[in-house]
Amino acid sequence: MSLLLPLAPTWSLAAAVSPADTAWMLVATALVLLMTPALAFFYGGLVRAKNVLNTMMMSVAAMAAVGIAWALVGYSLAFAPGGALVGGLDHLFLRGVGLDAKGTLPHLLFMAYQATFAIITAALISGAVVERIRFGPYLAFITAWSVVVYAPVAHWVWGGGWLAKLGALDFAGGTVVHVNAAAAALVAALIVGPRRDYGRQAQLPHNIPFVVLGAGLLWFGWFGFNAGSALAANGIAALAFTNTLLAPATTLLVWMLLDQLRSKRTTAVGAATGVVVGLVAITPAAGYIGPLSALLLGGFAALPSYAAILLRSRSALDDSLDVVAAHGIGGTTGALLTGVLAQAVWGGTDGALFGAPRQLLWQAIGVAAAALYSAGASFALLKLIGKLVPLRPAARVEGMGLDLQEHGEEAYTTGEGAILVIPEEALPERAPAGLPLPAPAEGAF
Amino acid sequence: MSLLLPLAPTWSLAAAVSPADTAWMLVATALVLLMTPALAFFYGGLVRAKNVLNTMMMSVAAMAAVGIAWALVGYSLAFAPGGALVGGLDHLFLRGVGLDAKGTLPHLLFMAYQATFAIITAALISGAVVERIRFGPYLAFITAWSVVVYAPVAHWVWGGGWLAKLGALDFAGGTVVHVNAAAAALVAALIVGPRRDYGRQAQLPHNIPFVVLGAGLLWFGWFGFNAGSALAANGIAALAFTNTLLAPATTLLVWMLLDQLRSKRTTAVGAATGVVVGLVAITPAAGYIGPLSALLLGGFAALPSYAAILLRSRSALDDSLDVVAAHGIGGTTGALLTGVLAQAVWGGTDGALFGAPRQLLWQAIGVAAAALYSAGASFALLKLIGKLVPLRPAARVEGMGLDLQEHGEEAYTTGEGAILVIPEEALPERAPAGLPLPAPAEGAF
Amino acid sequence: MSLLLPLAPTWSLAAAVSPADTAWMLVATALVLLMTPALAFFYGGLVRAKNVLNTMMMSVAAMAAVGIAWALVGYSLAFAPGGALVGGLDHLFLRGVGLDAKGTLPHLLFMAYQATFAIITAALISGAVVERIRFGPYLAFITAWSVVVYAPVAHWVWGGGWLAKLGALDFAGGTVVHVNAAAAALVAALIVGPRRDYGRQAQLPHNIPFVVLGAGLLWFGWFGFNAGSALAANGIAALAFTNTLLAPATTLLVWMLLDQLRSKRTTAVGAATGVVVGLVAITPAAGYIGPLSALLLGGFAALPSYAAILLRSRSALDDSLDVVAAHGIGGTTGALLTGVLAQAVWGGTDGALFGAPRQLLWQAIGVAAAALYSAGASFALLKLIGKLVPLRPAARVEGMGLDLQEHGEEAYTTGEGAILVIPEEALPERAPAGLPLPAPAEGAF
Amino acid sequence: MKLIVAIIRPEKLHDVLEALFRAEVRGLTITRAQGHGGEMERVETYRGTTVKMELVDKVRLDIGVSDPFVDVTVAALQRSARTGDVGDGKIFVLPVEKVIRIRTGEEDVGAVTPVTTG
Amino acid sequence: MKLIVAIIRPEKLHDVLEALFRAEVRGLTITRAQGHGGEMERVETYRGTTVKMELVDKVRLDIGVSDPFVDVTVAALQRSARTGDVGDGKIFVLPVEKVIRIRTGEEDVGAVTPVTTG
Amino acid sequence: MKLIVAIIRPEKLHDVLEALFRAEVRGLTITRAQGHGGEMERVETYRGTTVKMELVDKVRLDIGVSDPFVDVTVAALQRSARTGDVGDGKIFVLPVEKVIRIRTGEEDVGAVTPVTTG
Ligand SMILES: Nc1ncnc2c1ncn2[C@@H]1O[C@H](COP(=O)(O)OP(=O)(O)O)[C@@H](O)[C@H]1O
Ligand SMILES: Nc1ncnc2c1ncn2[C@@H]1O[C@H](COP(=O)(O)OP(=O)(O)O)[C@@H](O)[C@H]1O
Ligand SMILES: Nc1ncnc2c1ncn2[C@@H]1O[C@H](COP(=O)(O)OP(=O)(O)O)[C@@H](O)[C@H]1O
Repeated sequence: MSLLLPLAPTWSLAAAVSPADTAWMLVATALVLLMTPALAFFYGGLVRAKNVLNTMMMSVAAMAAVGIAWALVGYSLAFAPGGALVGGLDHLFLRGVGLDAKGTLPHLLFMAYQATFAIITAALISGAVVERIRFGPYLAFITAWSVVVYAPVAHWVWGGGWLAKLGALDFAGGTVVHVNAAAAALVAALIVGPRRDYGRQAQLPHNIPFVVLGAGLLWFGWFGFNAGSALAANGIAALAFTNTLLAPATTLLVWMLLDQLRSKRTTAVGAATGVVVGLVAITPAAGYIGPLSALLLGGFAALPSYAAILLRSRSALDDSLDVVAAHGIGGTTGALLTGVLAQAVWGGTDGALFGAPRQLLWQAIGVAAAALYSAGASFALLKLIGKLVPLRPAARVEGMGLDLQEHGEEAYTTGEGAILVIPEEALPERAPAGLPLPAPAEGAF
Repeated sequence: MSLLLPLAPTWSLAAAVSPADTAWMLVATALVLLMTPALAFFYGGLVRAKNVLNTMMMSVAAMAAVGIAWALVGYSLAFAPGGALVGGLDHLFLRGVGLDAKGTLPHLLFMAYQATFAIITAALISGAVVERIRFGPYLAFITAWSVVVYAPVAHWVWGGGWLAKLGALDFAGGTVVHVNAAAAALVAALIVGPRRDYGRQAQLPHNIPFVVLGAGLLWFGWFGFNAGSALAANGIAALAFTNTLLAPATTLLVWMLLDQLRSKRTTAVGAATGVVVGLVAITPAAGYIGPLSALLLGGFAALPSYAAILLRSRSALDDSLDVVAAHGIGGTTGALLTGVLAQAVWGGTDGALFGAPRQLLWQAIGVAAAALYSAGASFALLKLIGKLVPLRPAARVEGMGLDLQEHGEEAYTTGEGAILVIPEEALPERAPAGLPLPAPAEGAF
Repeated sequence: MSLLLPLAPTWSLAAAVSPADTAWMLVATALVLLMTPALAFFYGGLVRAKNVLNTMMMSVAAMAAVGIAWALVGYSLAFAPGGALVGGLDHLFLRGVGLDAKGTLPHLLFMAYQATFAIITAALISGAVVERIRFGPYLAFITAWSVVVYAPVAHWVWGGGWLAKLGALDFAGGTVVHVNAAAAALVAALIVGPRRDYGRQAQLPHNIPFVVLGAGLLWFGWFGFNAGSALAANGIAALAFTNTLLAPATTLLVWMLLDQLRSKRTTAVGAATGVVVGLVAITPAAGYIGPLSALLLGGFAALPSYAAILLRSRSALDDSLDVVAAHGIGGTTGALLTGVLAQAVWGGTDGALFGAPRQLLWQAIGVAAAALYSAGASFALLKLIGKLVPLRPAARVEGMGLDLQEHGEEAYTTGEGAILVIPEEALPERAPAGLPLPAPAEGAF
Repeated sequence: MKLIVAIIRPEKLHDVLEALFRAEVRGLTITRAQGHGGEMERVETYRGTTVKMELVDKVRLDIGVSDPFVDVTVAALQRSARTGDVGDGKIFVLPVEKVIRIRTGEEDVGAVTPVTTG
Repeated sequence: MKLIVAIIRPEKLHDVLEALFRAEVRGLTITRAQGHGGEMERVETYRGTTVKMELVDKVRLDIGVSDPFVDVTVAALQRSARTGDVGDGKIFVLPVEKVIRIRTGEEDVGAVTPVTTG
Repeated sequence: MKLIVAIIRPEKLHDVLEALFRAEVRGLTITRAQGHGGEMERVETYRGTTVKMELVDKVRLDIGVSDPFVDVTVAALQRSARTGDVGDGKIFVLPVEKVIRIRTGEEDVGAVTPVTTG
């Protein structure tokens, strides 16, 4: 009780809370939360059946660990009044975060909305190290990362930090979310090292419909991500929404064309990837550029990411699910094009194409700063964790698949050849109902 | 026409309808409806492949039968003005339920929102009797149960009945939905009896990704369930929303730790279960307690349900998908902790920890009353139905799986060895297009 | 830049935009977009495993091609001020479509909402020609169709065209969407011709849970489709919402009864189909009829579609996934019953049952006009495309499944027997990281 | 007694079953298999990765027959499973020492003559 | 050496494995299969289409045993796999020329006696 | 003619195929199987239930070879499938009375020499 009392709130419902904005942001928050299970399917379908549960758990567990870390610490570091580099400690343990208005929203709802961003960002990293990192160290890493890296970078851009002051534009997180996560993913892939059979054996997606499902739900949730970043049910939200519809459409179209040109086949995995790349690229620009610009941006953004995937798969870098190509390159393309295509008339400031070439520089600085800080801190965190516990399982475990060793389960079982283990330990308090089972007849009553 | 006319509405659009609240509750209702297909996947993944369609149909069919029963009868018994025990008949056949305001919502929307609760509550019961109950009797049971049990109990708490008067707190249905369904599930499992191979053979989940999908969609939908129970887009909704994000996060974390301690493996099925238990436990408390309390409540709620699952699986009680452990124990834990942690300052009345120990008693009375009534009435209903038709299929059918016998389908087929049956009956009215097929060439035109 | 500048918007945020309506319509738009991936699963589960990716891509690609065509051309043809038959060119390339109000919504949001309708309508057609049409010609067809057929027909009813003037009622698109798509589907099935093994070999759904998932997500998304068609968060939206809950419930119930009568089995595929038929049938009526009428309409609508499926499967018409029976017959039943059951007191004009028999005629004219125009134009488009490229793959490809040939992938792989192909082309710019792989050790750093 | 093992194309299974039933061969067991032979290899692409699929889906039939039935069975198989393209499959005839029907304990010829109930 | 091939009902696999283990037969390989024999045909319905399923799920066991073990193995199989209804399956005993344990290169009898580690 | 049946670890399939191709053995059929032998048992947990998995995933290869090829095939298999840990699998060599290539009707040696098209 002593823990709870000092935090007891003292506000009355502020008049400044807008019911309509609250209505929209309740939904937007739910939509962004859904993106994490969606990611579990996008990633889970891409790995082999023996690692699908492990891969899904890498996203699911982020909802627990990162969510809690955000509420207790991360939110304060990102959004409590603070300096240029990091927020203050005023909101530690949600102190002062209640139902009074932050903007036009109940403060708690704003916190919850931002929590869903922290969760999905951390979960994105997993794609670079699937099928070969131990679950415990992974979870420790992304949780620490969400506090040490994500929260400060969010502060830089959205919490009034130095990038906000500089004027770097990042509507919904091209830099904060995607470049940031991709830099961590790159470092993680390098430190953890490639899968033992990488480059020797084909590692094929075990369930492509799951990949499509994940991409579909990601697109759906991304409307909350981008249009929700307006933090209100207004025209900017409508603009961001429309751009989130149009940009991935052109990315998808161009991706299918590139696939067709390269291999005469428009792959479904490619289509799902193209959608995600388009969503990533429009993220920083969504509320700042017009819809025609969004069509252009989406189409253009396909090229560097497509090339990056081709290069990566011929390289020794086992960024297994192409986090760098999709989120790093895609996020960078989007952030830079925001600096080109932004228009004051649509709600941003003008970009390079509209008379303010300097904006491009601010964008580049934002990307570089986030990438460098994230890479450096991720390196330090992973090295530290790697000192304490091994990051990778034994070769035998990796061969058998992580589902069995880390989670004690198989994703798809028939139960054939499974023998029930009767627990030896007696259960005195329930002995009468215990084993051996008195095979109860139908209608036991 | 005579049926429709007397019901013709006579209102004009009331000024009291709030567009913002309507906007949120439209979405909240859709979210709660989605929970029923989500449950179909949560449950469907946990059974064996030969019973997955049957298990899914147990949820899907509830959307038809219970939805209709609710509109015609149940809604009136729950929410029409009435006595302490049951509502009146004023809204029978939706009489008087139109577009004028009930609170700040169009009355019909309030009815629809409550309908989705009735549907999911009835569908929850199925988890206790999967893989062995005949489809017809099952559907008859849950439909009758939704009218005879769910509607009155909803009236007790939300319709102005005796529990509301007593002051029992149940924000979104810990008692009305979860304890209520679990009591029925327990009785159903006992009356129907265990699966014939229960305790002899391992019965493993056939598709754990489906379980994860179900849990993910349930969490998503549960925001409509809990935050929608504020019936408005306001601070209470924001509070309930945030608690619905935080409480399951700690339940999930604690559940993974318990798994780790017990078996050195953090199972994915366990994670999905933990999420659901956390969601159940926060349900009665969501709009009454602060977010830090929600973190505590969520973490604590893992313990009794985890223990209950261990005990159940060592007992002769074949509550196949642990409805009692997850919803009964989880709902009871949540209801009691609501009585402990509620704070007037967050919108409820104070609980035991904040000076009103008596609240705990009201909570216990609420749980006990709902459980006893539900158990008793379920017993009577199942015995009655069991007198009319057999509840269980023949042993051979149970062995082959219910999909084949009850639904005439297999979930996953290759079509190998399937021979088309040409229907003997002639189809005179369409003879020219009928069989035998004149193998049409491409470009028939 | 010259392309973007003339389109630069000149409005200020209009006072007429309603935040609450905007909040609801942001969500409604996202919900309708989700229907397209949902359809990918509904259709994808019904085909054989060798064609599931192709079938899913037929929906996914519509989000790209039709979405872009709509923004650039289709929207203007449907909704720019124009004549009785087609809209004008004022909104070509989104000119004049900005953030000022169209009704109470930001104009762009209205455009985006309508875009999602165009996408799903075009994707519906694919069900008639799955497993045997080449991907390129298919995509060309539906894209052209969305401009040449969908946009004008939408104009007739919703854009102030001749059907609107006539007084034909179509709340959310029974005629514009479902009858329209079904007529195109019928023609496409006839021109493309039946699958080579149609009528000789059983073609069974490969994954019925996917079908259930698709139907569940479709129902969820359909709330955005029907209740969103009120274009506001008001009583009409609530009415449409409630009807979208109740009508499919009775369709589903009646469908299960028909299944039970016919084969003593209530199939899950049947249940999913019944839900979709109910949703289709209530679409034109959703905001015009009372909830009891919706229950009647839903129940009745099961009959003609059920019969149509039985007839079709005994005929030579390989409308593979019964687009005609579900959307054509279902949409026609709904459109006609709208003319019977509509009530001015619920927000429409009165139908035949309430004193205005003529309404039934307007409805029939609407259906007939849409069906005829769609069929004729589809015939012309497909013949044209068929002149340029073959519509069908070689028999061998059809036998192997289209996933391999058109998309170069298999939906479910184990990777066994897959040999990595080392690309011969050198990658000079990345030579150091290139192959042969220097099998990097763990902890490469 | 012989055990005839046939590897065929999955798309031919339907025809093969029909041919066998017509030849009065009514007991058999099938297994899904994958084969490698002289067939053209399939190329698939997953993101940047291109793979050659060395294995092609096949169906394996195991048919226990009494000696006089060997030739008709083989003939029925050959007729119905043939397309003429590389990849049609093989038939192996293996010697069997004993066949037992589990239900009755009948041996050999008695064991492989099905009792129809359907 | 003999190779015993048994086709059984999947729902009996559990009992069969238990019976074999009790009979000291501990090395075996199983495959999921589908069979056709005298069993009643199942009818399924998919939308308007009604199909007869000619094939029923079965499990196939391959058990390499030394000659003295043939009879106990067959007996264990027969006892444990039997339900008495049509469809119980068959047992084939095939001659084997050689068995090799891959790990050690041991041949024949030595090759089929498992070394337990668990 | 002989039919070589090998049970191997799935993770070794890649190496085994390569070794066989290098030994000029190019016709074969594989089936996914599950085996029981001396391997350590795996324990899995599903909610409160703990189960021992008695069966381990394996791959079965069926390779029809002419008599002179038996030894090279067996040697290639043994070399490539071996890890040295319990569970590597077995090789059975079965006598075959006749092999037929369905496409051409060729018998025996002629039937098992693939014609490459790819
Ligand atoms: N020696 C063999 N042993 C076992 N199976 C074989 C052998 N050769 C071919 N097969 C099987 O037969 C299939 C077709 O053989 P292939 O040589 O490609 O065609 P064909 O028999 O028409 O020349 C292969 O995919 C494989 O499953
Ligand atoms: N001649 C055969 N060759 C191979 N397998 C067979 C043969 N006859 C039956 N089987 C297998 O045994 C199963 C049961 O056989 P069936 O004749 O139906 O029952 P029973 O053996 O009880 O008379 C079949 O499903 C099939 O898998
Ligand atoms: N007697 C047998 N008959 C058929 N298959 C067997 C037999 N013994 C072992 N196997 C197969 O070989 C695999 C490995 O055998 P095991 O005895 O565990 O290892 P090892 O051969 O290395 O001693 C088993 O999983 C099983 O599939």
